[in-house]
Amino acid sequence: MRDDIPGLLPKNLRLLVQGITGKEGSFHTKMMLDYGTNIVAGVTPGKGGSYIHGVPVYDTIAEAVEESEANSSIIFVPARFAYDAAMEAIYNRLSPIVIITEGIPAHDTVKLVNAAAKYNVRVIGPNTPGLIFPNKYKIGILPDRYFDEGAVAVVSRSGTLTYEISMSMVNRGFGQRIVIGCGGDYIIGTNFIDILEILRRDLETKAIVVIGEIGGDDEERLADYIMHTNYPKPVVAYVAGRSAPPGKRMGHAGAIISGGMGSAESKINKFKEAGVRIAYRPSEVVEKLMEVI
Amino acid sequence: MRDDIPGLLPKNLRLLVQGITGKEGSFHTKMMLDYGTNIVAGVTPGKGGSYIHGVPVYDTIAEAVEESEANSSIIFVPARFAYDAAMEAIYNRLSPIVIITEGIPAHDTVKLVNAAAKYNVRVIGPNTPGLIFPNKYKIGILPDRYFDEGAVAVVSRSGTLTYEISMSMVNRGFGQRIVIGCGGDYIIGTNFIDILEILRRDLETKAIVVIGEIGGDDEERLADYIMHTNYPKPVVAYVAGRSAPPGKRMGHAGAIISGGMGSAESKINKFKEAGVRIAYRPSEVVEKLMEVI
Amino acid sequence: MYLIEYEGKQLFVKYGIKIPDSMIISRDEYVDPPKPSLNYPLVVKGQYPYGGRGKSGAVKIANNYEEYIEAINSIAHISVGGVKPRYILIEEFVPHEKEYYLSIIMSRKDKKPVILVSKYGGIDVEELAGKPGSLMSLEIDPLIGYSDYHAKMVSKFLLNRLDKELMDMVRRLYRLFIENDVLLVEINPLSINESPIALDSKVMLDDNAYYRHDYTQYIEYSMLASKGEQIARKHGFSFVPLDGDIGVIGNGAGLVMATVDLVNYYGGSPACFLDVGGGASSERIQRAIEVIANELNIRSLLINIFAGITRCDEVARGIVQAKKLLEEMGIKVVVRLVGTNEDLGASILRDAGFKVYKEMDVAAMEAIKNEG
Amino acid sequence: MYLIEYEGKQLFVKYGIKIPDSMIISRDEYVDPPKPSLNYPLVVKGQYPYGGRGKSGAVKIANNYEEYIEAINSIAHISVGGVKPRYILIEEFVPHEKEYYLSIIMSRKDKKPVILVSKYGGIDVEELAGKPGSLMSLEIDPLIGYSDYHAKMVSKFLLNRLDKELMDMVRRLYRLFIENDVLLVEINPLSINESPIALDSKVMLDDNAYYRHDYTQYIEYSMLASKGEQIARKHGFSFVPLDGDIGVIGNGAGLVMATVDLVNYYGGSPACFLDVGGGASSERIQRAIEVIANELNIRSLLINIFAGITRCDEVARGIVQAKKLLEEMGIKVVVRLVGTNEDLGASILRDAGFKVYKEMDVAAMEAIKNEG
Repeated sequence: MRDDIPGLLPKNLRLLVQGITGKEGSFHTKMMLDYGTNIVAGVTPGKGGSYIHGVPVYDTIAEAVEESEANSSIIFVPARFAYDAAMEAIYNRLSPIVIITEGIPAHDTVKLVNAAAKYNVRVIGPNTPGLIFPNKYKIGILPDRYFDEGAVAVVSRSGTLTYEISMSMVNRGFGQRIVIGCGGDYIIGTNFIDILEILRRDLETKAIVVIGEIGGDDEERLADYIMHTNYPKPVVAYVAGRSAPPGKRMGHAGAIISGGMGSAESKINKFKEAGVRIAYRPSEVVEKLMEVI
Repeated sequence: MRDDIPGLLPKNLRLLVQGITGKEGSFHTKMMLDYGTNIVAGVTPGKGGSYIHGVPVYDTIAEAVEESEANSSIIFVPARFAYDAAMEAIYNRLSPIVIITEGIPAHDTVKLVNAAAKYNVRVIGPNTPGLIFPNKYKIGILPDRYFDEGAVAVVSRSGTLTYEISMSMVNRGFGQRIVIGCGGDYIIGTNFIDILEILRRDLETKAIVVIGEIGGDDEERLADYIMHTNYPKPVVAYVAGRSAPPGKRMGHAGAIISGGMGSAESKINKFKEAGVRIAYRPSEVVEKLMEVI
Repeated sequence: MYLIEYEGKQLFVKYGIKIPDSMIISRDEYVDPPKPSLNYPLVVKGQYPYGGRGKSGAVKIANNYEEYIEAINSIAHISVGGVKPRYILIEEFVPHEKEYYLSIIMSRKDKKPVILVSKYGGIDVEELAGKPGSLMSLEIDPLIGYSDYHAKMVSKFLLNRLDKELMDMVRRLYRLFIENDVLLVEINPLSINESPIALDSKVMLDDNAYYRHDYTQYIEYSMLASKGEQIARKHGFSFVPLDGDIGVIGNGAGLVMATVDLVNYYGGSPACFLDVGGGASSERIQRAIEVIANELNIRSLLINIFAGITRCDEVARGIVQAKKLLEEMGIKVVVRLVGTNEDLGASILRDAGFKVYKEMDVAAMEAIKNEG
Repeated sequence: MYLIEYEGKQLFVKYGIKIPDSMIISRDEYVDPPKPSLNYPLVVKGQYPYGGRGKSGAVKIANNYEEYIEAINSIAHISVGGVKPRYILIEEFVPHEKEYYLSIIMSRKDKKPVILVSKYGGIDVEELAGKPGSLMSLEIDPLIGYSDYHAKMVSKFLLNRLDKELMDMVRRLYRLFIENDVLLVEINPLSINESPIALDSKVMLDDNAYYRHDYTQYIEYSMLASKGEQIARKHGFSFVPLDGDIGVIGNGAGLVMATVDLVNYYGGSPACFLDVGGGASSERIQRAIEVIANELNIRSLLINIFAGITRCDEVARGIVQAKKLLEEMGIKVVVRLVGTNEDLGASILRDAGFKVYKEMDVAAMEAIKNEG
């Protein structure tokens, strides 16, 4: 089984952790190392020269790249510093850049996502739990033990709900090729279509689980994409927020039905039209998977 | 003989004139039409609905493109409106955009040239006389009668000096494949290397005349390019400003020797190293051409 | 966060965008409103944090002083979205034949600012979208920004000519959009009889950008906000009150939404969405329970925790700390715990007499049952 | 246009970039300079529009009042580039062990702003480039702009650590660069003993951006400028005085440069570069001739016109109008005319007794000849 996914993950992952000396950054560096992630460097401005769990810390990404040949990044820095952190990663051509940080102003995200596109860098998130390659490595904060390797890719806008559904899959014998959170923010770098397009040609992926939620039209556009490109793999979808009232932000910055747009009903209907199987309960995802695999 | 040059000029030129109702714009529209240029539309905000020399005038490029299918633009608007005019052309994907206007602030030019690159649009100029395809068409203000069709491409940073040298070529039987002014400004969209790279594979071009001048290092970099890529066609160069004192702007915004950089001597030496034949008088260009053709 | 109309209009004025001549009247002036030094007819508009005031009768025309007083007296008592107006805006009526629509939105899909304009204003965006040819959307490349191109396109589309003042308004609106971390700024209706005037304002600011703006100046919004929103802000929970009788607490927006949906799915009626976020302490859990118990009238409480960073024992302790309150109020509690330290958490809860479940479906059904 | 040192430093202060404590003394105070309320030792620096003042002795250290007076008296009479200082800048001496170099330039090659930093300041850029490893250049994408990345790179390179104040200085310098249409802003030397301080300033503004800035505030520059530059500005010609005795007028920068070069090539000595630009009227030609005749001491005048937009008859008329002046001053005139209406122009000139040529080589040789 090949353990890269061209366009999404490099062949030889050499991960750099931005904000590695912070509470979250340090904790999850340990978790990722334990899971087998090849973390080669960390960056915290002003903390260069120290070590966190054996990982050398640098002041700047440029130094880190020079000494460790890092090729990708995960960002844990606070929201108000996230734009500059991401830009530093972009200028150093790290890719992907997985932004865990929640609460980044949308104008900052828009600017950094457009800058990343200009420099051919993939941004995942912000406000994402990251991604996990079960039994290989993870770039993120997903709790490992609910995942196992397999042939189903899980793509999600959510965190704990993804763990929930992944666990129920594993409990019933469905492992995951990859589990990836696109992020719960209003503006995100990589969306459902981007991921499904990449997985289209991934031979190890046999089926895809999409965990959507209210807000925006990523799900609707994904349904169009699946339909119009004759997507070659079965897709099962769960959409959270069927009982959410319009105009209210349901936790995630992106989870809001506004101006008649983004309701769960609209998304579910579109998915159905596209031949996507709908699960109405998280636990039903497995049942739908059994129908297609 | 093919009358497009891929990468520089489209197959079927459909030119739009920005600032067509101004004194210069109107005059040169007439001159270009007389020379055979396919001008399909003009734009002057607020003057939409009128005609100049039979060319329909529009308020916006979007309308002009919709009705006339213009695919390229020449800009005559005053310096302070040139940025917005160029951006309008870029957003409408016209290419090339030939900017005749002199006196555009360098910060504006930098922004529009970078924007054009992002949208894959070629900018020629600013502060250029434009270009002429002898006996086919011209996009610019070059006085037609000093040019004739032939096999030598003339690439220049200057205006009248280009006419001077072209005339002396024609008088001695050397016609031109194309004559193109890169512009005398500090920042320009298309430089010598860009043009020579395009002409590299143009079968009709047998030799190239480069008319350089002091300031910047476009000539030095061109020399490096010619040397390191084994440029397949003979190049003759004339460099103006051998007697220019350092620190003085010699007319063109770009023609200044500063910080020890940009002297004619440095350019000429570099050209010699690259095997480029040097003319020390404008009239010597023809003599050098005779040695190579 | 949304600004109320007059706050949005103050922002417009700051950026040189024209609004009608106006005055604002606060709640304590309703009884004896100041005589307006404006020209009749006037438009009298209650200021609410929610839409729908038109249908509720909170916008009135006053042709003279008597009608002005009458309008204020009437609107003062009209609730929209559960709140009465703390302010009433008085504006000179601007005669206009046509209403247009102009907005700039930060587009999720395009990851760019997008200008939306329509030849038919005064109605909902959804309706607009239905009228073919009436709507134009125009991207702004965030790396390049505004240029006159955008304003020219807007003016041509709306008026079929280049109107200097309208073009200027677009430029100003974009500056407002960029400098204030705006997610949506909408002028609807927009009148362009003589010069373009914003007859209404809708401005949505980015909550995440609070640290680089003075959002306290928009205090009217918080004061007018619903109780649920005030609570959420105060405690830092994501909290949305719903109509039912089963409280729902969980960690993670997606999971809580799914839990609320599940309650509905099994025939129950959720009373709220409350996300405690990741890594919640026992105090935080306790406070979340207290908020729901005190603010809502609930029959049972479903707590659904899938612990990653969160620790189940912390959650369990928080629930136990709230036990007395829950018993006093007769609220049945159903806990679903999975993840980090789940065994420890479950035993803490069982020792305190709580029922603990592993499957969220089972827990949801249990919470709905009338008898525990 | 270049600002003189103290004008550049005023701009620095406006943007929060530190400079030494200082005072400025104008020409009319040189005789009786005010007692400085600064701490000795002081640096006394003549303010010139050109470089090279150090070598000319126009920078002195004053350890006490007597030395201060002495320094001013001496510098007041020192010419650099042909001008004496209208102002003298007095600064507290900033003790520093090391001098650094920091600049932002609008790069022609990269079509982007580029930050240049060096570990060795106080010397010329060319010398810097020669020291391997001492220079770092860093592009700023103009569509994205500054981010902390740039400042971090600068601080790491210079100090091998992240210095907050230095990073702040880079940020402020970039803002200054963008907001003032700067082509080059240079701090050399830069001292970073305690906090970063600009010991000198070099700022080049973009002449083309005059319409969006108040360049009249930089009047010192024009007053200090050489006569040639003042003339050029006044009449709108491109005019550069040279050392020789043959005036050169032409249309088009490249053509005039080539003509000047040609005079040199044939052994003559050009007295100036004067470009009348495109489409010049007879009045403009006349004025150009007058300027050269009055301001320079020339033996002959070579006028080289290649007329595209320009009309040869207009040019001819302008020359004829200046005939009397030229005769009075005994200046030999050689005219080369080609292009639009060249026959008409030539006949006008011949009728007035001028010689007209078609080849620039021949005209240049003719202009050089001692006898007409």
